[in-house]
Amino acid sequence: MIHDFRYLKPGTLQEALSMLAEWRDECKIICGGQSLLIVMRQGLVVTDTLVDIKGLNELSYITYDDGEGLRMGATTTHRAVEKSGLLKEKYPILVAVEKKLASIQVRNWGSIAGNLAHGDSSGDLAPVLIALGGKIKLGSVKGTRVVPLEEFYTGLFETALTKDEMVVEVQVPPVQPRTAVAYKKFNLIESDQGIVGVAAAMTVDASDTCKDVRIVLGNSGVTPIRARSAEKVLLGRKSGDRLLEEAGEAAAGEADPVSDIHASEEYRRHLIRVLTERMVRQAWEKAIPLE
Amino acid sequence: MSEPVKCPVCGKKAKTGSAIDCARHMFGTGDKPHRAWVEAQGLSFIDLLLEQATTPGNRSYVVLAEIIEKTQERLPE
Amino acid sequence: MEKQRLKLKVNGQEHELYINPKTLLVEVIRDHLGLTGTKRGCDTVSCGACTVMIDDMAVKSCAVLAVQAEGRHVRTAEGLEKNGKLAPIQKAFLDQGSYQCGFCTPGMLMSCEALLEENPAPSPEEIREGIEGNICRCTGYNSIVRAMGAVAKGNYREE
Amino acid sequence: MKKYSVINTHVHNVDGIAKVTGRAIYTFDVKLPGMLYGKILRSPHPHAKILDIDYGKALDLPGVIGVVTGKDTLGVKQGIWRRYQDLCDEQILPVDKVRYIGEPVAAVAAMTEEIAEQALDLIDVQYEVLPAVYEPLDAIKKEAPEIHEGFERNINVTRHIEWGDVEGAFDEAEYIREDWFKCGGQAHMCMETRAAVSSYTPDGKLTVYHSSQSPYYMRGLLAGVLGLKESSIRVISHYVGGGFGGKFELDGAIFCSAVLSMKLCRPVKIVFTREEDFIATKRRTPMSYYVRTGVKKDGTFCAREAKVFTNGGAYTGMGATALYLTGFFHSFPYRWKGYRYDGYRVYTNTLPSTSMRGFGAPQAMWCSEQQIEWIAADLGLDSIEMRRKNAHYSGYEVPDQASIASCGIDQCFDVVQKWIKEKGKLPENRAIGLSAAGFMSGGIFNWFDSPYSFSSAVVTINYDGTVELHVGAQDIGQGSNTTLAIICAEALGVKIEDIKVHSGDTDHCPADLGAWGSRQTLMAGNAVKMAAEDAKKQLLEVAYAQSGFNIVYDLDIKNRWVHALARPERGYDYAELVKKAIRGKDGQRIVGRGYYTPHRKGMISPAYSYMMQAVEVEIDKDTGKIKLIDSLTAHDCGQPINHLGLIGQLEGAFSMAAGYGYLEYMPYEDGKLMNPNLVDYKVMRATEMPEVPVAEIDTYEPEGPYGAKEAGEGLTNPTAAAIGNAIFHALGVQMKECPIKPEMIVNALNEKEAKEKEGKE
Repeated sequence: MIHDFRYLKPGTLQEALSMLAEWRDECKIICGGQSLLIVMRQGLVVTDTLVDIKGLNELSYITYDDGEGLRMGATTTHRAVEKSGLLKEKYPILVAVEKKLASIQVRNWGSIAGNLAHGDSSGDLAPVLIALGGKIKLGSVKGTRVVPLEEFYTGLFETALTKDEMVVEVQVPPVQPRTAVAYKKFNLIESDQGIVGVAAAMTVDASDTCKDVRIVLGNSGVTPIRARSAEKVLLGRKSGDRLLEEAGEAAAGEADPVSDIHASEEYRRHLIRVLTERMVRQAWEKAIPLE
Repeated sequence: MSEPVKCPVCGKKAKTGSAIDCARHMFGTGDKPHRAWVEAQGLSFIDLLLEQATTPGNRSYVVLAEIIEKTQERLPE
Repeated sequence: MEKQRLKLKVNGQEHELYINPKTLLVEVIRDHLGLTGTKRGCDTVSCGACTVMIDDMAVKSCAVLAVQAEGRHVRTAEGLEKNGKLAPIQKAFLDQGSYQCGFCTPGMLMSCEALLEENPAPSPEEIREGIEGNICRCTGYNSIVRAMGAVAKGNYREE
Repeated sequence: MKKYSVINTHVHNVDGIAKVTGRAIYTFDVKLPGMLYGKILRSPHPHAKILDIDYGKALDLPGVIGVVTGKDTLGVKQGIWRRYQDLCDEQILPVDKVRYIGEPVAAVAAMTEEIAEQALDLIDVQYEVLPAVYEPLDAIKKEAPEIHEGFERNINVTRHIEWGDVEGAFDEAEYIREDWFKCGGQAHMCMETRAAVSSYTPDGKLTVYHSSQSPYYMRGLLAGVLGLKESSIRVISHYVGGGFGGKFELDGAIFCSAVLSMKLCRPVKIVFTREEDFIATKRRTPMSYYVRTGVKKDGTFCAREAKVFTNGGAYTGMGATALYLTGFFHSFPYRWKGYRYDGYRVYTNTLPSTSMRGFGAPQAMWCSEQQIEWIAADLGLDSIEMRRKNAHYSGYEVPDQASIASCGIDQCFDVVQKWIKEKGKLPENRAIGLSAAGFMSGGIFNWFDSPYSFSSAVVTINYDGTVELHVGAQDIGQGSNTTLAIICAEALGVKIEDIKVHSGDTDHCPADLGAWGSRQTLMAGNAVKMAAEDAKKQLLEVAYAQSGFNIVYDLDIKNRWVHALARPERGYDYAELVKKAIRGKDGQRIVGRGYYTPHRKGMISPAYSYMMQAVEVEIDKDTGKIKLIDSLTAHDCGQPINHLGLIGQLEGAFSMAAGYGYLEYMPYEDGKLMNPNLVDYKVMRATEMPEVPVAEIDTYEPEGPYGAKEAGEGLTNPTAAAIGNAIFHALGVQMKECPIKPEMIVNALNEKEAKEKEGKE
């Protein structure tokens, strides 16, 4: 049963930020509410004040230019990302990930910032955006700051947001040549949350050697984690089966998965090893331009 | 075919007339009078039942059937 | 608790209500407006029995605060028919036997309607992904996919 | 298939308009004037004595109207097996002791659901926690805690089946194989959770709206526990949101709302949350199987011995029947020279288990059909031909158990063989798994001790020729209203739109045992056919009198056309005949009566359906993930009556059975269910379903109306085993536990590789 709260509906971003400054730790933000309302109904989250930013259309946009790269407003819905022609061309991985996220109904109403701010380590968007080198822009009455998405997550369902801050924008660097991203979550039913998820971004040089790589593991720790030792295995090397297996083993080793009713810890590590191999191979093949 | 075996407790005639059938009827019914009769013969109803449950073959039924067989002679015609 | 004024249109009908802002859209539809077609079947926004349409989007009305529907047009299963004439998707459900107990049907119909309005010729995979958010325990979904396919082909016209 | 005018034609469901327009009112939607909302306080302990319940503070909460506990009840131990008093062991609101986590302890009625829920936290219950036990093999140990007085070693009930000389048959066998299996539980997961609205009025009458599979059972059981006469209770279940075997026993919603309503003399509505529907209703019976099978080298079956422990949970429920049926169907659909089954249902401090679609047969097939596939592989035989060689046939007598009239299993083998051949070579990580099965068309053993005919029907013909069909059969989505309307229209010779079906109201419908055991098409169908023929006979008496035909000429009615069989074109409209007949009976409408109770068919079922399920499965060797690609169902249900309904039942059974095979695991820790929600309890969704084409085998079942028999539960039985067999053929691993999780496949593959490596050294 949801506990009573004071409902505030800011007309502009500025109004919203001043509300956050005013109510600080007695208020929470709701946009689509697709995750928040579940935990509120279970009484896990109780708040005196709820600031509803669903109506802030000024924060609902998807823009791209070769200089600044991709900018997506906080209240942009999942479906807007899924159906964006711009993204289909520039960042097809984002469209693919959204297609398998929860259900069409949740994607129609839920926002990307709500998903990211919820801080669920089994979320699909965070690992992919981290692999893309994504950043997140936080705003408050005092001004804005931009944080690499990787550093945005501080613990289980905990983020770097201070009490009077909110997410205003998601940023992704411009598309790099000879670069590709792959992502897969392991689940029993297509749009279910992942038992584990692996995102891999690969940039190759002229000789198809690995120039830069980011591997991000979902639901493999309290937050999405970079598989840095796996990345080291690949840097400066040419692709090969043995190398990919090595990277997979490294990622499985450095992960910190839980054991629960869906999968044991050993099995999650096994899946991380298998998916890392596959995603790095896939990203590597896609990164090499077809002559 | 010898006279079909009658259950010493409730007089029920076993289908095929064999004592084994009567033993299985006793376990199947498992009500208080049948349990009491088995215990009265110096057997533990529950141990027989559990042994039947956990080991292949029919040993418990055979043990009970032999005792039922003996009681048939004593039953008045 | 200070009540909040809510003006919204449901199945073409304007409504003005005063509600506690924590009220969910499904509670307004069922309890305040008495439209019991929309159902509820879970506590975790998983089953889709509460699916309605807001403007042109299918949403789970148990995961939407009613106040967020201010000024919007909400459509429920009761709104599909037009003065007694069934919508194509309803006729397809009847003709293909795409329901059994019927408890998930109102939500299923709204998912299908939203999908068809957005994509008049969906592929079988797109249809299945479109209703992936709606659980049905009776039919095994294939009859629903057949009904959608038939409507997409134009087999069930508006009278 | 004989040519019928209504039977097996493209008839729309008679409740369709209400269901596709959102007009259908389920118990979930019922609202009565002055109605209160109830909530149930549940035990957090798996096993504890209730020392004291103090609800003073709860009563003081504004808006709370009343609270009841076990002390407000008559303390009657009730159960659906009324014929055996010691199996009636559940008070639902216990007076002395709670026996599973989630068992009701108290119930509150308040002005709103929210107030009732807040009141629960104000009730203080003193428990004396007792040691608890969760697994059958632990519960039968000497030192295990006693859950029910007088049930030594927690053995609730045992069932034993035996025919032939079992030891002798094993001696004849040239190859014997032993295997141990574990079969999981499964939640019914009806879309409409348990719901009831009870309204007790000063005249001593109780009206109950209930999401139920058998209003007649509810009325009888409520009378027993509330101390009322059956006739002063009215149970109404107009629309029911699914049952699947879980809604024909008393549940917390109907009992607590009735006790509250009787104490307060006001209507009380209780609706379970989804979590309550998982933790506080009953589920499919988890079983551990030991199976020993002896066969000849040429594949002839000789002997089988099975020993089964079922996790009965805290109360009996329908567990005794599930225990018998799993043993009975474990022999299906094959002939055994010697067969022995010993089943033991053991009480534990977990959720009680009961009947669920398939009733013990899915577990039986999971073990039998996989072991048979492994035996065929061990002996290098074709597993279909081996099945065919030992299968049942029309006229076969299952010794002392059942006589098989119609049986189309042989044609099922042909159809599946042809399909596999056409499929040809499959990609490397794909394979086809098979499983045969058979099922019953309703149960004969009268464990409810009902004095009435099993099924009854009344046909009343109005002046305008339309027909009122009153039946006690209950439509829970399986389409019985439509199927019975079709039989009535065919038997009377009118059109489907002439029939108006009345069901789901004990005040206006004749007694009928309701929807379970796939009984209604056959049993209620026979009653409806008899009633319609009775009415038609009365009409034809008038027609004969008026026609003056020579005695050798026969008259009939077809498609509302009264005619002589010899010259069908000479006749007149049925409506004219009705007017004359009613005029001739001094204005009384024509009323036909029908009833059916099975006789001379043994103690189990009047008829048996047969089927063969083939499933094409793709397995990702590295992750163990299973994907269903395609399937074929060869199915013998005698004469199909309701075409759309039949396809729906088979596709629906497939989705539930596949869920039992590889999705719906129910992990418990210390008696607590770990996934009581639809995020963690995985249910089949549209994206995972393959096509489920059906090949109907043309057979005629003499005991059924127009040759019809069951189609509701049968296909829930083979599919899990077929998935297991597909994995065996694709990867060479033998899965002994269902549901199959991907992790189990990866572990099995690792074990297999380890064993092969050992073998090489």
